[in-house]
Amino acid sequence: MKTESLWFIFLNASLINNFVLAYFLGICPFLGVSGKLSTAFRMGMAVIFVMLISSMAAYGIHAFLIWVDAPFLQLISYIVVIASTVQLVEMFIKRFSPSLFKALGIFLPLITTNCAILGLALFQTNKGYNFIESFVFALGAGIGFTLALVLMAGLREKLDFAEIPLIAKGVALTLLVGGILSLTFMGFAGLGG
Amino acid sequence: MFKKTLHIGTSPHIIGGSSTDQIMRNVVFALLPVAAFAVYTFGLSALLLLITALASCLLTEYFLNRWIDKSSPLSDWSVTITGLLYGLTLPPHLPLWMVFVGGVIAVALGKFIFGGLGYNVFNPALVGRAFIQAAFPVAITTWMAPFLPDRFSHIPGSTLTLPFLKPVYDITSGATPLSLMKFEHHTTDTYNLLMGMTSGSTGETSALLILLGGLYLIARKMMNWRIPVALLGTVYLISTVLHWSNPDIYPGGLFMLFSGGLMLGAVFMATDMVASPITPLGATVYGIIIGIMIYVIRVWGGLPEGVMYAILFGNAVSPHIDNFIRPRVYGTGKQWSKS
Amino acid sequence: MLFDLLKKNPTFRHGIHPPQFKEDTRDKPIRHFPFAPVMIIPLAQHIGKPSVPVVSEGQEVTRGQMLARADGFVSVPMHAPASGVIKKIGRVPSISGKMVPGIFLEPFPGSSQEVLEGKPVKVETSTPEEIINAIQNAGIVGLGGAAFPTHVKLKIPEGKHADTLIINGAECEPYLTTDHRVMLEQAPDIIQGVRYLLKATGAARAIIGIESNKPDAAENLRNHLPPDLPLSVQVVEVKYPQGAEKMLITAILGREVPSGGLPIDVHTVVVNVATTAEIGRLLPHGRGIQERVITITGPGIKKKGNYWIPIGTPLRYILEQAGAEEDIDRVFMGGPMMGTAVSSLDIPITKGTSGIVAFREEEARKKDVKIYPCIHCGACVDACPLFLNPSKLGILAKFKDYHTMASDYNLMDCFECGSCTYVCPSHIPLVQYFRISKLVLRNEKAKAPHV
Amino acid sequence: MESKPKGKLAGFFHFPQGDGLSTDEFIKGLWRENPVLVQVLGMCPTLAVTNSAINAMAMGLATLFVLVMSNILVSSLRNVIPKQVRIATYILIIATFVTVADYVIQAISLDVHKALGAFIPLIVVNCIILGRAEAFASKNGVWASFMDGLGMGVGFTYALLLLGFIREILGSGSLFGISLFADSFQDWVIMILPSGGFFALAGWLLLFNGLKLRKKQAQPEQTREEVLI
Amino acid sequence: MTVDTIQPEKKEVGSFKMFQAMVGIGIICALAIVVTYQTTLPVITKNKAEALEKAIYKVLPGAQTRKNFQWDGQKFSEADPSDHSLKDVIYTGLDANGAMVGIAIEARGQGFQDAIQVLYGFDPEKQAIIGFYVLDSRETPGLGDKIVSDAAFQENFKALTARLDESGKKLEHDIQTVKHGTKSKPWEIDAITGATISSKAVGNILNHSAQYWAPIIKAHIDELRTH
Repeated sequence: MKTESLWFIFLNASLINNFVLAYFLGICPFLGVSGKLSTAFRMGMAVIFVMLISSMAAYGIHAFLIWVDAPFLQLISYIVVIASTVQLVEMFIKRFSPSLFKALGIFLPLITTNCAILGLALFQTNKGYNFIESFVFALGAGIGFTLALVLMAGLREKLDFAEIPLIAKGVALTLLVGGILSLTFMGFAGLGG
Repeated sequence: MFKKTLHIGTSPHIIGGSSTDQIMRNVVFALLPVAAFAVYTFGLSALLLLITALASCLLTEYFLNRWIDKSSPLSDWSVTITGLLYGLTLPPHLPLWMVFVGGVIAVALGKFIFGGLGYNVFNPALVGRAFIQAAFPVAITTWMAPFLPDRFSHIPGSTLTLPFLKPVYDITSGATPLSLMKFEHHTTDTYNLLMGMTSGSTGETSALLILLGGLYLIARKMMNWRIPVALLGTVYLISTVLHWSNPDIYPGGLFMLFSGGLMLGAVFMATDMVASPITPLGATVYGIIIGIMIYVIRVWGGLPEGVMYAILFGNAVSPHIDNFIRPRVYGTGKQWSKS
Repeated sequence: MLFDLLKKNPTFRHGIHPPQFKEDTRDKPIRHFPFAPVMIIPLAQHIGKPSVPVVSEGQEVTRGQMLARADGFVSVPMHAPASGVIKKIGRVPSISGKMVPGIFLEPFPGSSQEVLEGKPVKVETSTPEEIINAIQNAGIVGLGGAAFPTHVKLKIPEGKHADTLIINGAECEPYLTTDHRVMLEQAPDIIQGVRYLLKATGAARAIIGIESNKPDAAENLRNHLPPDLPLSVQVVEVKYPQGAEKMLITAILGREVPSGGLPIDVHTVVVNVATTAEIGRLLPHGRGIQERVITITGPGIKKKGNYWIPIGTPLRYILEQAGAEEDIDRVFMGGPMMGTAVSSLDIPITKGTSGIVAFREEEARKKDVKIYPCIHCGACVDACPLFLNPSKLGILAKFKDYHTMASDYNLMDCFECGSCTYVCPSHIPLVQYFRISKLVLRNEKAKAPHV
Repeated sequence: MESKPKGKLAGFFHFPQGDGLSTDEFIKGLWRENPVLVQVLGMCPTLAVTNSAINAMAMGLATLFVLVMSNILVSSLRNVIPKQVRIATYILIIATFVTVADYVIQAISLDVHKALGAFIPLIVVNCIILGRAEAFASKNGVWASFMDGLGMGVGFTYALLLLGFIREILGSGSLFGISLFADSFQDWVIMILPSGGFFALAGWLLLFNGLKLRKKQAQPEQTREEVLI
Repeated sequence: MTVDTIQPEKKEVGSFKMFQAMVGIGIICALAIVVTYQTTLPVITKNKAEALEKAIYKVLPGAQTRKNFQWDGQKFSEADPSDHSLKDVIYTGLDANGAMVGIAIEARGQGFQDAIQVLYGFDPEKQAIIGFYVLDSRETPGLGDKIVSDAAFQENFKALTARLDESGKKLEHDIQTVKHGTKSKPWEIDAITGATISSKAVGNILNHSAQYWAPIIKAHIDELRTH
């Protein structure tokens, strides 16, 4: 018996338990591509896109694995499917929208090793979401990821012009800002309840 | 005979307006009545708390700056504001060791790490407060009733808790107006809120004194009035409209304005110049965003009070506001483009 | 009465209100100044190519005689400020601190200093080209401080036209009252100048813009308005930098000069009021410019006032005559907002010098204050008349990101009025940063191979 | 780095005991190229599961296991795997060992498995493992790869433990679940919250930055900046 | 980090060889997984069953064994106790004599931080909740997580009325969380001070779940007993 509404699933994935700031999923791109706002935003868009597709794919695989009774293949099939989905999406975009490919292209291969995508697939399975719930969950997760990335990028662009003490330069500073952002997002706890 | 050497320098050769340390000093002045009232309301524990908060912030600033060989960091008064504001946001009988920890965090993490004055992307006092809130959630949500008869003779045991130990409360705790509203659907009288006759954080109870301090700063042009006006206006507007639609669920506008840390946050926290947008329109948008966030967290979220988180969120958004809201530069734009 | 209070004079948005300090000199009529024993005449007193000497060392010259000719269109000739003898043609000290080409002239003591007359130019019978040539020959440059050759502005480029001529009598710089006095004392000259200018530019109307702190000047000019001339007086708000061309155009006409463009792009020509008076005075006699009105003021000056001073008079001589205190510490040529601090008193005043302000040490020290980091208070944003973001520009300059400054934040539009520096509570030398940044970018551009 | 394979299974029979090179492969992961503290890789498990020492330990060991096993397998098959499909193959191999680790942990302790949640499967996308397979194991012999995997794994584990220690001691007043202080100890709840993860790792990085800076203090400023991560 | 390392090929590798290599590795992997799965499965199943039973016996005091029943929308049917993938499963707890002490039901709903997953014991005779256990929660340590341990809070669930009304379709009184110290009715839950949201979440979860299951259990109680 579950009482989570779709709205709560969305808020939960995007704000309350933001993938980056509460689950640390996708920390690598969070630290890596959050230096510039334009890059961060495009990366976020690419992630939302891939998340939606791979979430649907993972839902299908999970149903299939239950049907053939082979739960132990879950991880392997998820990772394979995500990798090939990303590959397919890349080819598809390249074929049909070169401008979109130009904007998102270089991020797509990076997404394969983005744990947020695999994490999404695993979480939705663990939580037993149905198809629509999975979709909403993926959308929320993607938007939350983009939000965290974009906020971080804005702050980092501002901090590029700050007299950071030598000792805090680099990853340490980014982590500290991430920590404060994570504190900030604690304010969303209980939303939708 | 004239001097052999004249001073040179580039224009302008005169400067006007107030200086940074003057602005900061005036903010401190504006906060003093609030602090005094806090001591009057909550007694010795509030006094000790404010002193500890100030001391921890000042000491941290002093030693960290000495460590990296930056000179006279205290003379700009900014850290004094941080210390005072930070202290005013804490519940009055919080153990002093927690107050100290938060003060160190506020300055070290909220200010020093970003390069000190002028570079803190978040309001340092709120960073310290948010840290304490997350670290000691129980202690920071236990409130003391105001105007206890023995408040000037008795220091609550919790205040003097030894470092790293849990506080033990020996004093009547009081519920804040907001938690009364949220969990018991009981709204407090606006007059009491305005005058500060309620329990709450040390410095947030008297909305009136905070407003007066704000008006003083606005009159002296040391504060961007757009931020508090937009913020308070937004909260008032949303709550009035929703209250009108369903008075049982949604509290009224005046109650929302004068309860909790909203007034202190809107007047003294959100207006932290460094962490807020620089353009007039940007400041307005920033105020509106924080206002909406406060309402959402207070009414639909899980916390009775959301001002701190809303302002931190506003701080995080403000670089984007500055990026996207820029005044049209003179002589640019469609109608003035060269034909 | 109440209506008057509500009625606001037109102005531009933003800007600052520095204290005026004009009381000391605004009521002092313009007086003549004695000739210095030696005059120093740099050949480049204007923007553009320096003039070329046409006299030789030891030659005797008459006051008003041409000493050097214009070298091309963007250049003006130089005339003798006094009758005397050319001592030397060589290098003279200048305001920049460098030695520049110039002429030393020793006036004849006791000479009547009669000014040489030339070929008169009549408004009624001259073509616009003739008037423009005459203005160039008179050696006239913008007397407001820019020293840009006036005739260049008047020459309307192909395909453009001017509908309005604005006479700039705003004089927004603190301390300075030269234009104020000129408007009070030389109204007929100004009217005459406007006639020449209207003819030269083909503009349909002329408007004299005056800040509201000079009501007597506005009144005086209104009284002198001839019925046959499409000339009017417009009082504008007291605000710095109201006297900047762009700001005055916006205040009076509501037009904005496009970024990177000139007033003529919005069909306007702006000429300083003292320049106009000079045109009206010199052209009917075919004379060249040999002296100008200068305000000598500041806390370090005892005999504050407005003086006719021959061009080329050394600063030290002026200060001695004006009774400067011995402990003056800073001397500015021009106003305190945009003028230049001089490093030596041996330099001469030039055509562009509108005022001399001397500070003693106690006034000067006010500027040596502690610089704090930018606290994003937004005062500069509220001050910048061009709606730039000096705060962001300042931070970018500090981190030497000059290209972003120009590409994203319109650095090149800044005309260095200094309002941002004036208001900055952290005392960051913003406009100074911008000057350096612009210089760096210009040098870079000059070095870059042309495509 | 490049060893010269003579036969298909050359590396298998080459056990250069006491070889300075292999020791170096091991030691570099501990400090010089520590995956967490120096290369700042594999952040997601680093921050997510280190709210207690036991979780950190379990995660570290699981990663160590996968790292060593996949390194061994990849390096022993390095001459068989065609270049075009190598990444796919590596992922397959890694996913296999992760699945194995997942089930083993589940068998050992359900509680630990529950605490680590989805983060064990997520070892698959830990950049360290794929990174070592691609950058080291695919080019080096089995013994060296084993040492490399072991070094990196141990380095990863102890970095996780450093985080786990500080977070558990402060956040819960205990270590490996054993209470350290009297009951009256005030827990710093933030340390076991997500933001505490950020702060704790940042804290260690600051500490190491500080140590490095101190070492380089004699050098001019320019180079001092370069040593920072 | 791996995508940019594609080096120019020295020699062409035939697709057959690629295929061969992939299949070979695939077989090795499959072998490894299957062996592990087979070895660990019994242990894991046992562990899971133990964990579940521990929880069930906790919420159903006196129970010694349990049975799984699956609800397919029409009726209950006994399910394989080792199969953890089934949905809509409830557990009956039996005492030493094989008599049913109650029914354990899993429920989940939104809490303060994240979803809270609970197991509660329902006594169809008394029509009351008789036990409560938190399976999973991420509530704030020190505050919200008191729902797991707080003794006074647990006391609420010793006998929490969930009686059906006359129609038999819904509860007579909604299960409700009230402010700490104001519990006056048997269907009310006394909240934890300072953790009102989490307490309310528990109340909501129980109410939702009981509203759903109580009528079904009442109508099909025989199916649960006969087995």
